[in-house]
Amino acid sequence: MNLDLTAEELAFRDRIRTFIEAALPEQIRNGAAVNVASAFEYDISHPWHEILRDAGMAAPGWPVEFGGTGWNDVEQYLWRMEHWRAGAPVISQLGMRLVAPTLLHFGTPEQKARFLPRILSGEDYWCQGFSEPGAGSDLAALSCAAVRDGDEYVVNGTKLWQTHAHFADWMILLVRTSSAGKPQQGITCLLVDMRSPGLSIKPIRTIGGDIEVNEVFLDDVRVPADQMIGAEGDGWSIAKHLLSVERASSGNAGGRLRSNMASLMRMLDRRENHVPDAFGERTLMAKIARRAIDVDIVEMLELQLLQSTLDDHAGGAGASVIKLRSSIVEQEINELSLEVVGPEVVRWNDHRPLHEVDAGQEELERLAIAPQYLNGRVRTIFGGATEVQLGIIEKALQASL
Amino acid sequence: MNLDLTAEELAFRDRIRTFIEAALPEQIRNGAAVNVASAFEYDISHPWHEILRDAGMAAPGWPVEFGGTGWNDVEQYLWRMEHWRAGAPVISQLGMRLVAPTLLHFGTPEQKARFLPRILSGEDYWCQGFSEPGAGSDLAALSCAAVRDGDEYVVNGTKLWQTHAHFADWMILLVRTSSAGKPQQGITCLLVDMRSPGLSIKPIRTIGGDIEVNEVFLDDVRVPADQMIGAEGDGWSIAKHLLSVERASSGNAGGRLRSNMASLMRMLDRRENHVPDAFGERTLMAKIARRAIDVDIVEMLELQLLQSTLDDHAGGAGASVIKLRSSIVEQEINELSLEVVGPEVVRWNDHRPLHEVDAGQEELERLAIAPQYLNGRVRTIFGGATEVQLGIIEKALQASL
Amino acid sequence: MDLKYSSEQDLLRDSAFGYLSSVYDYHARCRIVAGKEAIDRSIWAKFAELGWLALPIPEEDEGIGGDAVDLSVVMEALGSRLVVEPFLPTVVLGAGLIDLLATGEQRAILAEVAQGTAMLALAHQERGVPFGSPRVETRAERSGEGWSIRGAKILAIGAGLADHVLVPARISGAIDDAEGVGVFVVSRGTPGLELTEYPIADGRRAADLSIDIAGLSDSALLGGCENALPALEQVIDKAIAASCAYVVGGLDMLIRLTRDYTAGRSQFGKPLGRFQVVQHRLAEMQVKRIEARAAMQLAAIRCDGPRIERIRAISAAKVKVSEAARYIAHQAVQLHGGMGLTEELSVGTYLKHVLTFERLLGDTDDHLRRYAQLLADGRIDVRRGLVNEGAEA
Amino acid sequence: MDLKYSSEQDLLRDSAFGYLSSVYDYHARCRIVAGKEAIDRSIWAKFAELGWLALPIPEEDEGIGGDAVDLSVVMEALGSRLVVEPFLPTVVLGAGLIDLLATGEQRAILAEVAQGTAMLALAHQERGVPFGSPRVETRAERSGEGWSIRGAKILAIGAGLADHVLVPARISGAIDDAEGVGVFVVSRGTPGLELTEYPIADGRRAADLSIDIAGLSDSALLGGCENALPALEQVIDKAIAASCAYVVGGLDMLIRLTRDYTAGRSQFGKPLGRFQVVQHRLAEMQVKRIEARAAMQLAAIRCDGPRIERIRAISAAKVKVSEAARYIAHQAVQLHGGMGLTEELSVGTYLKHVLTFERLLGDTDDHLRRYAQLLADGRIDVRRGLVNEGAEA
Repeated sequence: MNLDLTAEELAFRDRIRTFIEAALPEQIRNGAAVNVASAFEYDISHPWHEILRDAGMAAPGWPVEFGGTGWNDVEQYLWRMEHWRAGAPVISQLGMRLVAPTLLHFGTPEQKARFLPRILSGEDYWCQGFSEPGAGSDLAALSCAAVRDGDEYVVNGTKLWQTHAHFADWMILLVRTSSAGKPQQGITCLLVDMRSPGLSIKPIRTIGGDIEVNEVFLDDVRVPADQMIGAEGDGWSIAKHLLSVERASSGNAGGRLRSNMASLMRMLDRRENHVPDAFGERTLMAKIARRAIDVDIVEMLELQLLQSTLDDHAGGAGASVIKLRSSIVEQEINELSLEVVGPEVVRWNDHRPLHEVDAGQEELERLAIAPQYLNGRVRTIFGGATEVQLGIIEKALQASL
Repeated sequence: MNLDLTAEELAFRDRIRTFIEAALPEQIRNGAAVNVASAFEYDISHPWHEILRDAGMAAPGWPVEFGGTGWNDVEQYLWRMEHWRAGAPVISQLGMRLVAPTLLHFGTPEQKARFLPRILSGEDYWCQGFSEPGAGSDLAALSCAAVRDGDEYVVNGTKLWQTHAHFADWMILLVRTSSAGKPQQGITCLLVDMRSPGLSIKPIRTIGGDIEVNEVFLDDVRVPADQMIGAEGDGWSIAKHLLSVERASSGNAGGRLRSNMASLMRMLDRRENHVPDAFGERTLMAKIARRAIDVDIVEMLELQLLQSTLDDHAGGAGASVIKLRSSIVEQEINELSLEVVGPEVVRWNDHRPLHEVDAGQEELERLAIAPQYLNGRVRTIFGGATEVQLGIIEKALQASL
Repeated sequence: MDLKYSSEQDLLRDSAFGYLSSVYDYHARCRIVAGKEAIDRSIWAKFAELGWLALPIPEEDEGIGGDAVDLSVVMEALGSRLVVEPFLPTVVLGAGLIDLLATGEQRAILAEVAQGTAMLALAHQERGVPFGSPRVETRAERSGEGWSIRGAKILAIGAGLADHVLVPARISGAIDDAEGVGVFVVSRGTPGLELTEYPIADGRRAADLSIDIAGLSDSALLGGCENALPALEQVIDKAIAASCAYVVGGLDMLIRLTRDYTAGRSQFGKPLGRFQVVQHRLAEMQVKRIEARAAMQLAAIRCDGPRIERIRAISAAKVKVSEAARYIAHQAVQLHGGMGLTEELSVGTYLKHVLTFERLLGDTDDHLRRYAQLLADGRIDVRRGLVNEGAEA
Repeated sequence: MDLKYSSEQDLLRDSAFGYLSSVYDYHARCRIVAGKEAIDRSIWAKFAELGWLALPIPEEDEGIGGDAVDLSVVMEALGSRLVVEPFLPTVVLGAGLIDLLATGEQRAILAEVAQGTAMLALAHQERGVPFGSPRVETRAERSGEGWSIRGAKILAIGAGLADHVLVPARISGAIDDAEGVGVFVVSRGTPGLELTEYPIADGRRAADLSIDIAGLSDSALLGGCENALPALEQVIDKAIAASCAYVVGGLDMLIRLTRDYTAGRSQFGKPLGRFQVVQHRLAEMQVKRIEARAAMQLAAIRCDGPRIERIRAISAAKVKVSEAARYIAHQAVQLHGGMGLTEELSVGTYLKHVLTFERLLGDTDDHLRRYAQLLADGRIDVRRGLVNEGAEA
């Protein structure tokens, strides 16, 4: 066993590190550093998307014929690590990482041709329409209904927690087309133009002060039937596939956590006029060590997953273990950051996005710590709550030898 | 609100403190300090029982006509605190604190006259016969059966976890006399002479190396019907009453925990040749502070229970909160004691009781730390496991306003 | 030994919870916080009317002469609704410090507080000074008959509202000396006092002070005292005890909200509240709340007692209440799912208050260190129980 | 980058788990521990036959020349059965230190170890010396052509069995100097070497050494080296990595035992394993085991690399494995109910091993401090990932 890069991999790493350093505008880097919502702000991630697109590197994971780079798993891993290291934002989370893989797997040639190029170019920005007020972790309970009417579906219902729906051009929507049989049956997947008549959006403010998620109301929204993915009733298996892709790709968690740790260390270095108190300082350093160790181990788990050795020991639930641990470790780093900054972390500025506030970058980074902590509580709730992951891990344990 | 003692209470406290200091032999105190089982060894607690009996103070909680002292709740509390403070053992756990209250509440005048004086004098030593291999926390599942045969019951079955059964003269036994109706029905409570033909005992060694609990086999054991408490089928309500007495009296937890902390502080003071490492020492002291705070709060909860104000805020589950917390805090103190002693805590001596080992008291106290930690794991299992207490507390929360 | 509320305290409790539940629901609080001053002065007037503002003020100063337990009763009620009006800075910190130090005419402020006509704030925090440190960089110097003061303070809660700000400043000695510090009363509008006000995470407001004042009158120095740090320590300890009560009031609310939400919300075909892990989580929250409440009451009882026992109880309470509050608020958010993370429900606002509570007036590590020092010095004896054993023991 | 076992390692793993499961069940272990020597020499001979004892020994010393990952494979299997034979002291510590330091004739011991004819022990611990401290009180002095040694050591695991004990002693310098320490090979029966043997909590045996030896030959000093502390640090780090693998092997067993016990045992009318809190507890145990296993593998990979990255991985593993092991062992006992607390089941014995593992070779705080020091010195950069980036980075 070893953790060495080959000469080719090293050269690749150097090449992309150099590229990112040269291509990433300071303004975007600074904005990303004070991003307090879960997803990167549209006005940070979109310009970076355009830069990557122009460099032909917007969609490393896609097949080459659709604009992918042809990089292997290790190269994609290095690409993501270098992103975090440089402080670059993650682009077009929904379109690139959820919608595109779904289209690639389930879409018709026409759908691929119609939608993929516009995702790649950044022309279309996507959101998801899965959760509902009564169906969060339990998707099978969804009730937003679509009725076939000629060549169209007519959709009525309410969706909740649509990240960046207020920026989106399209939504990947789950609807109920039949209430017969098990609740998992009768779910269908549609692609909806956000400008459709009858569709309206209510932004929801988070406790961190951000407008990131929305409630989306569909009132007799008409969706052409050729915007259905798969067949009627295929929605459940499409959603399951998509969520497993999401879980597996929720990384590069190690890189994200390292970037959180780097921010914490910056806070530590910047404390002004700190009366030296050797014991308090060293106590804090031991706590930081504890978190640094956790990050090392999350990264090791990710590398094991990348090398397909993790699931041997996790009964196939490796991605769940990483999701569970990385979300908790992130929250613990956030808590420690509060402690590192000390009393002044309670200062609050209501304006969002925070990078628009007229203040120095150091002050903005400090102002970001409390809302990052607050919004960060979502990590153990969304994308499969901790309780759901534990259930998956236990089932895998029971099924293993 | 205040935590002041009245002048009378102070005088009482001084009197019993002086009494215990004078009456407690060093040998018993030393033995108690290295007691590694859950209950105090018979050869430590019994001589102390005789001393207290001769002083008329063996049964403070009993009615005066049966030999009680007539002390009020506060006085009994102080009595127990002073016991822990002095390092005196707890006497005759089962007889004094479980069998006697049960007899006082449910027994016939004949039963009281027959059994109570011999419990008080120490002539009879008691054990319980509740748990079974298939019925631990879930007493309703018990299957040890008794069949009426004239003036006797004939008992067949197996009991498990009988503390000190190998020293006991009598056992308070729960048996199934009917399998009709709900499993809680058809349970009956009998008092069994441990010398009865057909009764045999298999001692069980704990991971701490002690023989403290036993398996008890009953093979056609004949029990006179006048040794039944209450009527046939009353067993469930008797057991419930008895367990609630046990839970409420599982204190004085505060005193017990303080005595654990005192032992930890002795270990700290005694470390030989310790290279001063200010940071390590202070880190340890902060951990000790954490545990000392927990002890303060458990004691405060006990005082609130004593003053009947705890249950207002715990929906009647105050005793469960104390049981849950005191057992966990005790385990955490045990873990910290391992850390305080350091590597040498791994030294092991197999002989039990430990106080018989030919070594200095300080060495014995150090040898006691690891087995106390190991056996101490029982605290969250027996007497109502943590999981059971959480269930009780949640039910109380649901029922509260 | 008496751990029951007196009948007066029971009445006070009923009245406090009753009044606040009628005027201070979450939406009312949101409206108040969004307002210009971020407080509601009519509610403040009602506090005065109800006697709450007079509670800890001695009878001879036109107050009620209540003790720290009385105060904890009101604080618990205020915390259950996350009341933002400046009760802590005005009544506990401000009036508390004046009561401890002030003499003669200076004490007249106490009556103004009691009547609701004056609000106060304490500006003791300086940038980067750890909890419990005697370090004071702000300097006061004699100038003629009066004083001039120069320095800077941060995070003075409620200072933007205050009619008088209390400013500790060093009169003599080195920057870290335990002695030589006095507390000055600086009234709103005093030339050379500049306030920069800003919100803090839980919606209350604080201010940073830039101080360059000349010609402050001699009577501005409370009690003429040049050794005020012990009184400052004492009043901060009282504020910690009061803050603990405030948080504990919120924890009760959080647990009820979570219990009721999980009872009503179904997932995977049954109410969340019927999942065993949710039930045990609720029970763990309840256990921590009950412990926090015991710690808070012990702190209130010890507030006015001897220093060592006071510190023992106050630091214990800060540690226990912080731990309980963080756990309960996190779990409340978690069990509310996404809804707990929106401003539509009050849950997240309690979490925001817990965030500020944890960081202000010394964090958990600060208080563990303070407690550990007393243990190491043998001034806390772990064998000693909580019951006061009289002089002998 | 390669995190898969090689095919040789897969074979080794199958053979190790296979052999031990056939001869080393819990009852067999109990019998061995109760015996006079507390080991089974026929099993040791089989270890030699299987090549395990030769595993880390260089080929030129008649060994196999395996790396730390090979070693971790065997250690994991040994730990799954809590094997008491002195593999760690003989092969990892003893042969490991000889390999690092010995020259010429001294290396002949390695072949004896490989063949199973010599057992070794390392006696480095002195009373009250913290982990990582360079303090060595035992003194070695030149006497004619050889050496005399005086001092005392404690807690030398397996020393009672050892044919040769390795004894670090100070040759020059002050008691805490980083240099001036050599390691001496002292053979069983050397006059002036007194061993007091005793069991430790998990059933293995250790000994305290009282040393007053004169006339030890010149060749007793390994490699003639008077600056052996770096090698000692390195071999202790290897032993920590190996111990972590041993513990992780046990954790897998504990989780299976607990899963199967809770599946079979009914309470309140259904199997314990169908209670959601039990299910989630099992999942938490599994998560911690998987993390511990990742930490253990990282430690094995880093064992032979540069010092800082080695320490980073070794201390991380000690911290993570300790935490995981304590949690898993506690919960395994808890979920077994009373049965977990008896010697009738193996569960408690794993807990006893966890107890010794946590306390020996530096505890969690020691390792956090070691890691924190490197962080504070800027020698660990939290932005650097685990992948070796070559010389440039």
